[in-house]
Amino acid sequence: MVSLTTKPMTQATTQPGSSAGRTLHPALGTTARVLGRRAFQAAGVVVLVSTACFAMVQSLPGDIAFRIAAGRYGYDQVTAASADSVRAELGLDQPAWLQFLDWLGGLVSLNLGNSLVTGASVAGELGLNLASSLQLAAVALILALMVGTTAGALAAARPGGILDRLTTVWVSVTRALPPFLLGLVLILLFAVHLGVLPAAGHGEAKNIVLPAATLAVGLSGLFARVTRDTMAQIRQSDYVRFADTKGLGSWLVFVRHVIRNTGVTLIAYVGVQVLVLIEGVVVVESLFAWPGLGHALVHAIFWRDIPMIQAAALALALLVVAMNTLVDLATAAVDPRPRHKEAVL
Amino acid sequence: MTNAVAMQELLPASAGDSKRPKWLANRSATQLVSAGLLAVLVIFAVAGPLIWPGHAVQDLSRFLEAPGAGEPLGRDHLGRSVIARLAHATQLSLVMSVLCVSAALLFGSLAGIAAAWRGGWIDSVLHGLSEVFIALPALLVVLVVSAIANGDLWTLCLGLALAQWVEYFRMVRARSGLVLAGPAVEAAGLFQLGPVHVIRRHLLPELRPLLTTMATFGVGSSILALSTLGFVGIGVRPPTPELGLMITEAFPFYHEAPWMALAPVLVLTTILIGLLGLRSKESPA
Amino acid sequence: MGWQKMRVAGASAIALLMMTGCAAAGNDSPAAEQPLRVVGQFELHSLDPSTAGGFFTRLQVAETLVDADVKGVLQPGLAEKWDVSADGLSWGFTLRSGALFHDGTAVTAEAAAASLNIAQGKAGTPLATVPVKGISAVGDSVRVDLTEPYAPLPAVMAHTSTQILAPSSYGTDRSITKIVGSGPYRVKHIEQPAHIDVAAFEQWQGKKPAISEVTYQAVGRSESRALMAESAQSDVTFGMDPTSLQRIKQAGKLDIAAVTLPRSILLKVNAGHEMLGDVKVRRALSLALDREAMATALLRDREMAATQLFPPSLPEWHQDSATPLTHNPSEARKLLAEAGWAPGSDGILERNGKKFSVTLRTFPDRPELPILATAIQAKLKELGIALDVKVGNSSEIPAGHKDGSLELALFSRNYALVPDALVTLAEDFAPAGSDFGAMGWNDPALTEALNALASGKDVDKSAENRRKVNEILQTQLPVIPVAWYRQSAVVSPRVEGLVLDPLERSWRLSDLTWKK
Amino acid sequence: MSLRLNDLVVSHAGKVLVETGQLDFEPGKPVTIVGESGSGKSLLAHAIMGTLPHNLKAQGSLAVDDQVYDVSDQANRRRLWGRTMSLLPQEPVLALDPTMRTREQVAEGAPTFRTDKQGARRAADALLASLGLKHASAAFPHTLSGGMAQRVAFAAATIGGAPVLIADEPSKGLDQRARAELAELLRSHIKSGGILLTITHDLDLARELGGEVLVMKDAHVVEKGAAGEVLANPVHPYTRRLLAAEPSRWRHQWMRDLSEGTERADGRHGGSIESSGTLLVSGTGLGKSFGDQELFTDLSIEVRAGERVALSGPSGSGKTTLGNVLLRLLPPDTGTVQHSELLQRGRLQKLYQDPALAFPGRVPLADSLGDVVRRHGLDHARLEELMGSLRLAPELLHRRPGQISGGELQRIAIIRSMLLEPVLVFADEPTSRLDLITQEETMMCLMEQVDKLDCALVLVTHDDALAAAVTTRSIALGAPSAVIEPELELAAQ
Repeated sequence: MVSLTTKPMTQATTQPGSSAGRTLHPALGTTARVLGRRAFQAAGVVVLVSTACFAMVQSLPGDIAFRIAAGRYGYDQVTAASADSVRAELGLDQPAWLQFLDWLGGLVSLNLGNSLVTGASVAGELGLNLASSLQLAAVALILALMVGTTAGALAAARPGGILDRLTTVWVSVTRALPPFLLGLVLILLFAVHLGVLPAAGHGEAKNIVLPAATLAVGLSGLFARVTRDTMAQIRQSDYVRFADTKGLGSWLVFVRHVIRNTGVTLIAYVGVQVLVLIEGVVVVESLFAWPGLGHALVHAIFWRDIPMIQAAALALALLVVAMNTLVDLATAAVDPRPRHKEAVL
Repeated sequence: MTNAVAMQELLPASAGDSKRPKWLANRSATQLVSAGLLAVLVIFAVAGPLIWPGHAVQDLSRFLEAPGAGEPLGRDHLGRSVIARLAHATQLSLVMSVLCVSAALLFGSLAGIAAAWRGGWIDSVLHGLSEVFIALPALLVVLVVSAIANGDLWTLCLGLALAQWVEYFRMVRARSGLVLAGPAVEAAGLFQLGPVHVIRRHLLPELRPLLTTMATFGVGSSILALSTLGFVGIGVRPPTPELGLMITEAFPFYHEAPWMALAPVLVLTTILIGLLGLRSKESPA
Repeated sequence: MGWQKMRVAGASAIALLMMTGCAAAGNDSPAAEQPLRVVGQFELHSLDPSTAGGFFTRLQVAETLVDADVKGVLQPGLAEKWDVSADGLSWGFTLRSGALFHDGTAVTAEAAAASLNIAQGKAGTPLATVPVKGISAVGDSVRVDLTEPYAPLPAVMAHTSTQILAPSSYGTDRSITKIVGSGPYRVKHIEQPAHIDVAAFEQWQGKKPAISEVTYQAVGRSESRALMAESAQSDVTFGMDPTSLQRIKQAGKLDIAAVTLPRSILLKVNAGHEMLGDVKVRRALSLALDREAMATALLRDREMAATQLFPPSLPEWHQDSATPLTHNPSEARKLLAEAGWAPGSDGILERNGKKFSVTLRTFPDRPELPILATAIQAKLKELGIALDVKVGNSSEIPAGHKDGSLELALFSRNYALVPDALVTLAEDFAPAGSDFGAMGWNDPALTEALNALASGKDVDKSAENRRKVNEILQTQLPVIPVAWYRQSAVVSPRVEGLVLDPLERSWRLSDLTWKK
Repeated sequence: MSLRLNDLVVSHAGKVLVETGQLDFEPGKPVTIVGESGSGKSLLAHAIMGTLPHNLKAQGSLAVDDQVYDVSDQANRRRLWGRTMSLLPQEPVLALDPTMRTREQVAEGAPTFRTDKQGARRAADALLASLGLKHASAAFPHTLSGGMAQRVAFAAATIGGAPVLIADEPSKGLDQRARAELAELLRSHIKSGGILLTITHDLDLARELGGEVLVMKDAHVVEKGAAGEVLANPVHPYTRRLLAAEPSRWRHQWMRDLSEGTERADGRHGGSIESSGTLLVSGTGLGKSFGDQELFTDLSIEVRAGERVALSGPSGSGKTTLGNVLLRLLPPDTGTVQHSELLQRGRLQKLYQDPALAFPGRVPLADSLGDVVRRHGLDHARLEELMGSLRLAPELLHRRPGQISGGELQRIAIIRSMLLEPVLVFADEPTSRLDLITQEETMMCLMEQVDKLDCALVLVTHDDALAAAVTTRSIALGAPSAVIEPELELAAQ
């Protein structure tokens, strides 16, 4: 799970020799540095992940040619003859490192190659999977953020009040329910009995509501928890009490100070949750027949479709880097303090 | 003006009332209830398999038999005793998750302390390794390892541990870095107090509460990960019972034999709620 | 004063959430022009006929030269009639006149021959196993010359891999880029791997289909398919698992069409294996299986308990007179004792120091297989045989056959891939054995009977040959039958006239009509 | 404008924390309440302002002009905040929102903010400029020094035009220069006809403010009168004790009075400028910079046995950094540091500003000290003897550092450092966070031990009086901290 130990930096009274009064918004300086560092990291990740991934796939048991033939011809029409023709066609008996070099060569010219099973271009297929996964993650995230932060804020308004205890119960219940069970309950309720929403499938807008809701329930618990803790802490902070005594009125204080500072902590948290979402939705995708990245990865590994595995792993890895960059930039934009404690993922 | 200062003036530090033993003193009600729940489950996991040994014994003529005298939880679609399978499954899930969490925790913490303490090339190597694991999608690592495991328990356990060690590593490295750079350790250095003292007095007491919190979460998420593998169909090999697999098998019978699905779900949810409740109030989310 | 404001903000957020919920509901009443929604478990992974899993013949987009009715009797397809030369070496298929491809071009013999030549080059298809010298176009008929007589050629021409596509379907390197067939439906939109839309072909010669638009959606899990059927999100749902089927039957809101398939679930045995080579052991394994209990409890269909390899849906091959396979554990133990196996200290059978422990391979793509394997595992444990069940990728079975490491495998085999079961049987029980057939076993009498049938010479003795084949398989048990197969489809009451094809060749959607 | 507080009683679970009769505040006459922490002076200010913690019970009434407010209901004075009464916060750097520019935080206090934001921002810029912070109006709080933050907080508190200003411990953690500026600000509020109530433990600030002074001890006002009177020759014994605790008035046996060169009991002649002891630490050509900020360059320092040296200078001028360099805990950018081998085996010790950070936080003190005793094979009796001589109860050692007061913990730190009979002790502002009396007691404990062992002392402090009392030689560090202040002189005329 994620334990977030970022605390707003408390200033020692004697700030050793800081160059005072810089008017230029510090974020502009940091943006260039953040982008530079992340670009370097992305390049490193590309090489590291593809090598590690290729090594892992090679160590998988079972003959790759047979697996691909099963993927192509269907699971009960795969024969030794078809496997041999696949091995010859794809040159699978080449040494592993040669195949890897071919793949890397293709990568340099931005051609991810074709899927061994379907023959279609990996980029195309992966594009659809990535798009639908991101779409599902985005909708789930927005739903969770809306419900979670509102509940968290209301709970933090009265620490120890009924709403606060209610949120704590809601958090533990949502965290304890396995996602596929929650999905089944939602389908039974909304699709079968009420017939309001489609049970599974992809295509129209209505299809996204149930899978996104399944993900959002668990996630909203997490967000409520983080929002409540951070806001309760910020409400006790010196700058909120000073703002009060300036005669601002609680609504202005809430909007101008509490929300902004809570945002600083939330942003890092949301960044992490998006990654967990995209990787962890395999179950929800298979239950709702959603053509997501996790689902595609499971099939690719089952059929040993190497280019697809490599591309999917690469996409996920670059997503991790992109998400970290986004979080860094957003944090720098909201919180000008130079060195922020490293948010422990 | 700050509340803290005002309060400090009022209440000089109290040493905690001596009535209740020290470890009970500062445990909230929810923590006690959760600990109770978990204790019941552990007893069930240990005693259950002894009371109902035959989890693989089938009686196809009595498939989906309702709970009755002989079978408190009835029989599943293969006529096997659901309570026996549940007991073995709970035992397996708990043992597996505890094992893989302790492996992840041990390796992660040792690596973290080594990186923070030695610094230099060890730190960059270990940090680089953790960056790779962070970048490598955890999903891929678990899927690949469970494909290699092909149902074998120990390799599955290794896979889950591999996916989790990075969390412990990063936390321990960051937190020990802070402690080791702090004045307390500097002062200890001036007293020529060696590494044993630093670890025993400075690092462990600081890391222990955080590690226990992360560990309780780790056990919960490992059980969920194991059950997800079962759901996607690459989990443990038949006839080994596992909570996730039982829920997946019971999935189609939710209408016909609800008890078959309810039992594992109840156990799984109780374990997770118990673990969540154990977390002390002020530790992070 | 601030507190009220916060409550207002909270309430508005929740209201917004509810609104998105109901706005998405909208009205769901089926307008007449709604497309027919078909849901199945198969995903479309490539457009090539040899690997497209028969999608485009099932959706009646592409036609084969020869068609087959629900009883398996060959019917005219794209070819009106076909005849064979006296020496059985050259066949002529004369095309139906006036047939059009969906791109408007006429169906010519040259186009048909070109399609067949490409299909013949693909490995793993029935046409590849036929001894073909050449395929050419002669006037309005297609000529197929053979190197040796092969009676079931028309049946092979009914297989989906021999579907005829327009020249415009093929790309430069002869790979398929789009599907332009000649059937009653044409392809409107394909989104691989899970979504296909087809619409009625305006210039179709025959009767215009009552349902003008069909969409096919692939859904992986059988439970999800069941829930889609129950929530009226799909009109025709294939691949229903036994338990969901029973639930839907009890609910009684949806119609169920079912047909027994010429498909059996069987246990492939490595007869060359030191322990399983002994026919007594194979008979003991067969006697250990309680087929009625498994069929009733797991397949929820008592009649599916297999008494012999060929199900009743293969009338020519199914022999009512054959002695049925029974469940007799004590007889099985006696046979094992005779074969020299005695129970060891831990209850597992031992013979000169070696324990009787074997591995069974199966795969999860057909949901009932792992459950049947677990049931078999328990039954064999009662006899003292330790069975290790490995649920993996289906390709492990042919791979194990090739490198000889296979011991036992559980899978389901369709004997009517080509309308005439002989083609599959000849391949499965060839002397050298085959991936999904015998392994390390052959019987000269069986081979001789199969060759006689294949040559098609003395037609009157073919019934006798088929009885001999059945009798040898029943006694020697190179493969141990476990259960037969009944395919079912859940149909919404809005649709009428669905007849399931036992050969799984076509879904015959053009015969369906909306209920008035 | 008049403010009267009558019969205020603040209690917690029956225990009275503040009890005063009638207090009057008139414009133009500042009122300052002095006393030690725990005397309840801070609670009195919060009671007036209406920001008492929820679990405290308050009675009494507050008359603002003709409007009377019941003190027990905290919320009724919310309407007065900013317009009639405003509170200058204690830790200004913490009281500023880290994510917002200073101009915004000052502007939001302006009365016109809600309606005319631009106007409020212009007013804020003008006020900041008048306080010499023109270039800092767009800066972020983390870039401000202590003194600057104090002035921004003052601007934010007073822009609302509230006649009544309550300052709660405003000088905490400020060095002498910043405190003088602060006094200037507070006096400017009085000159403009406002009412000022200041809460402080800093007697110099009270003297500079003048007006009326109240001395509080254990929840009651023990003495009241004009500042000149009360702070020069007080009547009440506690006030006399308080004044005596000021370093400038210290008369202790261990003091080496340079001018008298008095013979000391043990006959050694103290106080010569160039002590003849062996060279313990010598740093030559030392230079260190922090980021782009250069702290000191080409500095040479020598510390000999038995010497007492002070490192003084404004906050942020690198005193602590120089100390760490001398102790070889931090490598210098340029120059070298030699240590005599006398300092081996733990005979070089350091005392920290916040003692709680110098001990492992989650381990009882007995274990921490026990480790030192075991490591060096000392006799346990030595520990008991030191505990006795520093007047500390033995069972204190069974508690964790967080569970005992700052003063007591610093004394335990002193005991720990004395266990190995050190030759040189480096004390980094050991008493800057303590009240006057506690500071005196702690310094006495330290100096008695230093004197007994005749060990060298390097004391870092920004309190010149303390430096003069304790040390014989002082090294002033660094120009006024960085470039921030010059404009202030211009504005002050």
